[in-house]
Amino acid sequence: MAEHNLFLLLACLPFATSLILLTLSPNARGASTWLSGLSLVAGLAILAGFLPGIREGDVLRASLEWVPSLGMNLAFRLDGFAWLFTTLVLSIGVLVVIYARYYMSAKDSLPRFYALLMAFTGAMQGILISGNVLGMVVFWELTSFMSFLLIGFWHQGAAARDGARTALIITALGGLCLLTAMLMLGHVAGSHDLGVILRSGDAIRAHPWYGAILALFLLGAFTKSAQFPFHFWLPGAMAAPTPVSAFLHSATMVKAGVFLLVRFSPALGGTEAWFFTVTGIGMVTLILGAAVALYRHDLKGLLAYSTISHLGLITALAGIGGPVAILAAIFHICNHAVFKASLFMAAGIIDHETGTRDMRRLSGLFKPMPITATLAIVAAAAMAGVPLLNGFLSKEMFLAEAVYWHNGTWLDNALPYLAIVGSTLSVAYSLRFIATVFFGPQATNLPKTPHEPPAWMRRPVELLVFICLVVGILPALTLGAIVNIAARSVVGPDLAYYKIAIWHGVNAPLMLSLIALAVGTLIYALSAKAIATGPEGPFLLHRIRGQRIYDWLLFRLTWRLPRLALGLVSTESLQPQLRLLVLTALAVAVASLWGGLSFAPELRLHAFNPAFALLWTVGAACAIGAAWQAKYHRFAALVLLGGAGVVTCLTFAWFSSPDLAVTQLLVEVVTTALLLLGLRWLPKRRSEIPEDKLLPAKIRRSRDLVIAVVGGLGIASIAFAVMSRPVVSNVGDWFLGNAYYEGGGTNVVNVILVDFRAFDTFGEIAVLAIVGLTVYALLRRFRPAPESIEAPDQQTMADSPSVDDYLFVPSVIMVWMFPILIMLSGYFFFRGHDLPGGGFAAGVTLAIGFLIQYIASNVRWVEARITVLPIRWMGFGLLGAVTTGMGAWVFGYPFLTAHARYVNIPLVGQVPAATALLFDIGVFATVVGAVVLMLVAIAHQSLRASRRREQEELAARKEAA
Amino acid sequence: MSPLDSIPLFLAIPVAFFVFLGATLTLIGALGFARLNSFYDRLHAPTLATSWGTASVMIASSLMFSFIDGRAIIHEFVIGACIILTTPVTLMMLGRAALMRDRAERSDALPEEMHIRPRPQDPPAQT
Amino acid sequence: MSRLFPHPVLAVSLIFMWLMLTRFSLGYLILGTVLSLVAGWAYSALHSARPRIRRWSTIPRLGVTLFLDIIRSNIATTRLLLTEGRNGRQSAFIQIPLTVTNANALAVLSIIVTATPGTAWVEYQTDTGILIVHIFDGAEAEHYHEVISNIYEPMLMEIFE
Amino acid sequence: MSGMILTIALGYAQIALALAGCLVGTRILRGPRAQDRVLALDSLYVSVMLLFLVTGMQLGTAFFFEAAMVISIMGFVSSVALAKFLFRGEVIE
Amino acid sequence: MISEHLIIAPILIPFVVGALMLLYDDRQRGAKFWLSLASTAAQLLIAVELVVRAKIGGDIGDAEGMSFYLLGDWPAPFGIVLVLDRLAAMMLVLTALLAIPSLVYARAGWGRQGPHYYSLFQFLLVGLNGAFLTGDLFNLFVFFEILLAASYGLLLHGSGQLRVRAGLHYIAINLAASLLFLIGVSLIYGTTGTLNMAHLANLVASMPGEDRPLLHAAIAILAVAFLVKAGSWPLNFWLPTAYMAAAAPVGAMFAIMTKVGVYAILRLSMLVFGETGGASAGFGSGILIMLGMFTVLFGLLGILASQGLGRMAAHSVLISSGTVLGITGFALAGGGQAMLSGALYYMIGSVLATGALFLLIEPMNREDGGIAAMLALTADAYGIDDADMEEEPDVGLAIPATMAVLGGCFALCVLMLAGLPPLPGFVGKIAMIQPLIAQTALPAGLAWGFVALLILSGLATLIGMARIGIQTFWANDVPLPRVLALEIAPVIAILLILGTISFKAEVMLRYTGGTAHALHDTAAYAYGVFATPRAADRPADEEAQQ
Amino acid sequence: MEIILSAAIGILSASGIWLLLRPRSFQVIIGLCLLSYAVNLFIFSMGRLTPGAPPIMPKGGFVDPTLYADPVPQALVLTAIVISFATTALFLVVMIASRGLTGTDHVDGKERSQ
Ligand code: NA
Ligand code: NA
Repeated sequence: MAEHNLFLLLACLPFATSLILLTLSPNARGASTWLSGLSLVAGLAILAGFLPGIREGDVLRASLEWVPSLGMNLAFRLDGFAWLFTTLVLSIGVLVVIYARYYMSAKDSLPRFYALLMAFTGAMQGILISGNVLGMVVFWELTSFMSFLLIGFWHQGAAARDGARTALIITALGGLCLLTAMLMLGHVAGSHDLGVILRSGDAIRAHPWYGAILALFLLGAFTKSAQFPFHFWLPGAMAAPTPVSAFLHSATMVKAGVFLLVRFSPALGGTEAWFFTVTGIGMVTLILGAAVALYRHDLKGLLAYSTISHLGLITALAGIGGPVAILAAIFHICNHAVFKASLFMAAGIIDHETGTRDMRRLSGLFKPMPITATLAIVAAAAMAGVPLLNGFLSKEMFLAEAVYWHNGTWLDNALPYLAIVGSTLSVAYSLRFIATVFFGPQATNLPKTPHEPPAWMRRPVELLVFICLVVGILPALTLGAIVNIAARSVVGPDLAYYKIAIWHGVNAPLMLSLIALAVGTLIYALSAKAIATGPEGPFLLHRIRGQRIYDWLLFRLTWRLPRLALGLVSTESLQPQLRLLVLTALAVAVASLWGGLSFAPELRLHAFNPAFALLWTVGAACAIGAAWQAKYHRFAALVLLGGAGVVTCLTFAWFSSPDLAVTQLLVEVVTTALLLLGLRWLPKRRSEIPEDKLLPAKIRRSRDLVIAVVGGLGIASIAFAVMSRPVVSNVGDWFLGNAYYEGGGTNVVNVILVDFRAFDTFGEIAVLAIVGLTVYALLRRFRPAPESIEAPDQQTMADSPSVDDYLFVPSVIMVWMFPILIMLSGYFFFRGHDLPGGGFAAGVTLAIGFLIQYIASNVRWVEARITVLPIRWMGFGLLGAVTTGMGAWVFGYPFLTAHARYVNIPLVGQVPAATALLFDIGVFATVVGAVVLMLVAIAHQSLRASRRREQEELAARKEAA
Repeated sequence: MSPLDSIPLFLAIPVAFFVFLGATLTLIGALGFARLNSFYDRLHAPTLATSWGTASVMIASSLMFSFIDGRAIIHEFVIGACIILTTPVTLMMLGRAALMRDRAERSDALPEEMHIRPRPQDPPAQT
Repeated sequence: MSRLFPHPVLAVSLIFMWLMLTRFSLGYLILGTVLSLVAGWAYSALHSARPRIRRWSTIPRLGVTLFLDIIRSNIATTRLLLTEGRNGRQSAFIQIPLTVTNANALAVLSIIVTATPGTAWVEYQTDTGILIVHIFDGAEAEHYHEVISNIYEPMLMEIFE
Repeated sequence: MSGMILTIALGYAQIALALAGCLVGTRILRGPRAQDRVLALDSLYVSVMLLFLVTGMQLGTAFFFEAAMVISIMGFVSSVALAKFLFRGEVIE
Repeated sequence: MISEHLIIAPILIPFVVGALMLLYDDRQRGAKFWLSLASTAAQLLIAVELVVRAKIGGDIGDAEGMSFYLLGDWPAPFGIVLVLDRLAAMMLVLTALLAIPSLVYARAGWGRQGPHYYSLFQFLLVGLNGAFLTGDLFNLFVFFEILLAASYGLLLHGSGQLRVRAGLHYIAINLAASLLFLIGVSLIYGTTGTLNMAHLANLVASMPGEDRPLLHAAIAILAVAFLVKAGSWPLNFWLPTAYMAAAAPVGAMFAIMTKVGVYAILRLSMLVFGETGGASAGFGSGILIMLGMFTVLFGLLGILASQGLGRMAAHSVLISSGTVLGITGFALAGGGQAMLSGALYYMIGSVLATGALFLLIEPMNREDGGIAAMLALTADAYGIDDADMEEEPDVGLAIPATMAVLGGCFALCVLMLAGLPPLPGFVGKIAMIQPLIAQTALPAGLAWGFVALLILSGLATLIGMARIGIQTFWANDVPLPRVLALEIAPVIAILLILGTISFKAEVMLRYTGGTAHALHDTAAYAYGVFATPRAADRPADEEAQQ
Repeated sequence: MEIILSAAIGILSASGIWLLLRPRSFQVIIGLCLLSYAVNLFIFSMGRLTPGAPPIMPKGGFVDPTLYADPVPQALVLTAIVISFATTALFLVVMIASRGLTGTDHVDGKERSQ
């Protein structure tokens, strides 16, 4: 149990540290260093505690339930391989922390840097110790994200931003592929537990999805490990602070990909597809990386390509997949981490102390910084594979695998040759590094005068180089055992102990090594001048730059193409959108009805009435006329609309709906007034727009005409199909039967509105109120077009009579109508429950009463005499309706339960008293408020315009005076 | 059996007459409205409908429903009253709007002397 | 009382209208009265000046004259409309200087003119007091000039001024 | 007998009124001036109102009355608004 | 007794508060804000209580945890019935969770940009909550109109050319869609004689064959109206412009507006065309899947092609809508409950994240000067003679470490929307993909295509957002913006909620799983609606017990 | 009669749709009005046509539902009328606001050629 908790602690420790670091002040340099370092050391201590068990081949497990139903848990699993790798990560982490303390300048917020670093460490460690593949993906993505932030730590530079973004996109793309692969693996294996998946290799390889899984999986691994053709993000990432490069881009994160390859080789490996892709890509990357590295002028660039090349080597080993190859891969992971981290740190020191990393400028640094130089030379020698250093050992093993391992394919046969090319080039670039930087004449024009760095900045390098040496000389004593354990935990307990030795006798690999050293030296010696003055890449190849292709592709795929595509499939204009809407509705309706629309066998038709038909010829003509005139003769269109409206009213009345006829008429009146009020602000259109006569406009119009006709035909035929069908049994019958007995009213429509379905009405008044408010709010910010501010032409004509003169007689009658309309409003209100009418009709009637007064004189005159507070009316109306509805609660009934009874009043007799009436008062008040608010809000714009004109005139007159 | 059959003949004849009269007047008015050439002439046509046209239909309706309901039904006359009240407003305002527009355009629809607004000092002209 | 019923004539007509619309009952009467009160207040808010009717007795006379005139001009106009194109009708504008200036009186006059087919109120100018009426049958111009300025106008002045 | 007389009269009235509506409808369409259209719309309202009353009598129901009344009292409001727009260029100032 | 009426509280509380605030002077914004906040908080509490009730079953009309409320005490299918089931309860909570941060954010400045903001906001909640609760088709129309009307008002809030132009399109399209809605609903009534959804579900299996095409047409037309609201391609071109133009807190609320359309489609299609739909079962599933896919694709392209964050946020709304639409199609085609459960979970997360993103846009793009600059930008030169333009001091304090906080919040939103761990976007996508790839009954091409789109949309989001984020936070030399705590606290709150949703994913998925199950169980829904007793019919002793 | 009404609905819809697809905001608003007439009539027609029998009940006694017009579509139309009135008003105001701010009455706030 203690072990379990310690294990969880190990997993959480870096994250917790990161959070604490975030709270530190940016100046807490010392504290943050100590905190980070100690946290990592604590992690190492825990790992050390686990060592005895690991030695025994135990697998430590711990798990936190997260989403068990998806098979997604934070399950942790520590075996030899994970232990070794985690230890490596944490150890280098400690050194990087120390190094960064001196490397980062005072301007950088060290706590924030460490916080990111710690979070990254936690994520990296998470990948290594995940026991659940989905959990692994979680950490995997997290490393991509944290590395993005770390690369962009110095985001003032464009290179850092671009590098960070490229790294993020490439690795996240890989991560998503990996996620899919893991989900598929989980489906195939029946579990997302890593152990289960690793044991289901046979099932996986036999599954039809194997190819897809492999492809997606490898995409994940290759992008992370910067394998060709995704290698280019790694050099770009060198814009990061050097500690980040040393940690993420050499020792840890980039190794996550190869970790994955090694880890999953039992499950996915062992097939030709695996071998060809993994080893093939690995070899290409090995050679290509090494070749480019030789030509890079930037110190970190050289190291970055060298890293790519070494990652290729490890990948190739994983592709071979045999027990020894796996062991060699693991071993090389460790070795490369050690020497490459030290090299990066050394490069950082050089950069830090000289101010440049350009190898064409650096020269003869041995003299001013002998210790650093010595350390770097040893580390570079390890990178080149010089005997007695750790790099030599694992490279020997690789060469041995290349020579001795066989599966009979052409690639297998080519392996030794490819390996030797890679090794040779790696010797050459290591040599170039040493020779140009430390030897030759001492550079004079460096930005800073070079000298040794602070001692503690060098300590991590010293330690790492020391390890290079110790491991190189005493491999079996140092790493031999643990590498064996690690390999066994990957390939299985059957693996025989492999003794790593310096001396295997004179054999092919040794000969190859020596050849590589010799040829490499020769190549460098011959081409040193050409390289120093040439482009940053081998012959012809330097023109093909991964980054540039990537940029080109990214630009095309994620910017140009989407914009082009959107331009083609979308529009910002309204007309095409409405056309699409109409067409879609037509399409779905036609699709649903195609071949299925049937008319009743016996059409249910009513006798033809000529009067009705005659009036509809007027109505139809008006509708068509309105459509025809709406562009150039708005006023006419408005009148025509009124004509169509009145015939619609007639239809409602004809077919037994007096309520509808009344309401439609009232609304018609208000709508006409509103539209007229709006007409004032529209541009005058006296002459034809010339474009309207051109062919495209005609085509547009004909097309729309076809759509309109088809749409009209469609809706007409649906209407006819339903109207001529026999009546289906419907809820209306129940309403008819129960309106009087249950709803206490004889006008069923009104009883539905205020009782049976009062909730609809409740919502409807809310809509009215909202629209009123919106209109009001919008118009307070109304700004008329400049040419509309002027008074209309009619008012500016020389001989135009004043409005008071015009309205002198009419206004008298219009004022008389006010009390009449109030009476009428009351009439509609009180009889609504039994006969046509109701709160809505009453409200609109009263609002029309107000409207007439506004028309009869002017805003100022009316408002000096009557004050309507429409928003208050709305507020009271809404509250009245809702409280009436809630009143039912008091009696234990649901909202809006109506209560009707007859009250006997002396002399008067039976008087109906229904709560529905109260509800209707709410409706009435809201309707009055909303309609008046809208009318008045629009009407006030004319007043504002005229007030503005008056002010301007006044100002002009004052100026003149 | 339509409700119309229950109306006694002595009532049916006046009802029918008034209905006929009202409808015919309205139709004649509409006919004139469609045929007349000048706006100011057309201004007269609808008044046939709004004066006796409406009135006679009102009377007919009132007679008939008073019989059906067995009590005096006179609410039709509210309609009549309102028509009488409101028609002038429309016609006055339209007529003057038309006059102003015709004056502004110096339209042929107006006789020459109507093109200028009478001024306070002008002696009233007579036609 | 005048606060409660600012316009008694109006109130009574409104109640009458209410009772025409509804059926007569005490309940409706009360309701109608209350409503007419509200309506009266609303009207007086707009029109604080109380229009006063000075001579009630002229009203029936006016009514009868108008009724006959309406019938007469209905017949005349119908005839003209039916024979349109063959009767050589010429329409005309007439200008009638009015002495009545009371707005209510003018409103009633406008109702009279409008209700009488064959005459159309076209323009009334407050500054000149000139009323322009369009006459459907120009031959009757003299007659209508006469009727308006010598019959209706004096009656209206009797009633309102 | 009375039923027949009334049926004929009302049937005739219906058609006559509808025809009247058609005739004024032509003016709504033809104009020629805006004032003609407004006047025509006003007349259409009146025709429809009378048609309501006549149809109500034909069917023996009083339920057409409200609609007719609304036209008689409020039909003029649209016409007035339209007329004022013609005269002033705006409806409420 | 109170608990019985709790179902309707999410509609009535904002209604009452919204109406009440109309009686206040417009300048009493402080009071209005606190009233609104109290109302919204109460809605949240009640919604949570309703979720609990939906989980364990209510005391009235218990049908698998559903509760019913007969408005006006009229029995179904005649009266209108409110139905509280797991889905509705969940949507209520989601609405309230989004509303509170948006409201608080508006307090920092937007609430002052025009009159009656808070009332409109409350009415928007009325519409949303009502749409989620109602069990009646026409009532659904009414609530749609409420929420649309309020959204028109809120979209136009602050005025200005951009907003008004976008508003014109938004309104025109939605008006046209509303007409389609009416045609659809009335056609349903014309062919089946009912408006009650449960009744409709009961009737559809036994419909005569000759009426079935008409019903299909009705629902298809209705669906077009819903699809417009849901932002489905090709009916969604208005959406990015409108959402982008809206004021930040309004944009945040809009994140859930599309989901109302999705909700309606999900609800209605499962009820009518689910397994019990007889000959109509599965109607339209194929087209729904295709539309979902096209919508995701469109959103994906849009995110990549966008230059501004607002437009990107709007397109991510589309992606989330399209995803849920597509999964609805799969579920309708018989894809099972698991993926629907995942989609619902994903929807919760994506709604909240897009909401947070909308709230971030404005502080991120604010060059300097805080609210004052914003006011200056939107104020029109003409007609500021009104009371709503008076200068008020900024409310609240500016936050320290602005860039870090903003950047952190933005990054988390991106992680969520791109479907990267550890936020719910990741969990949700896994919860959808797992059943999609495991499902063999579905056409493999569609399922895999959908999976690919899900993954690619995440990548596109990442690419697009990273581009913008880098530009804003890394490549910008402008002085540090002044951001108020009141503006950033809501974002942080939403992110915390997102974290919790992710952390408690198992609980959430169990809930959404139950929801998906209930959605498939049409019979329980219909039974519950009809079995609900009227208050008047309840025996006296039972009433005494309550 | 059913044929006349169907044709009327069709013509109103066609005119409305045509206007809806026009570029000027006033055309669109007139189109929306015509469409809402059409839709209101459509809803109304879904209850089938019943001339001369409004759903107004006698006070008491047995009611034969088949004799009366279906009240439900009427109630729906009433609500629809109110709502479409409100939204038309809103659209109108947005239309004039847009005209004021953009200087044009084109629905896109700019002329096509621009
Ligand atoms: Na006359
Ligand atoms: Na019926």
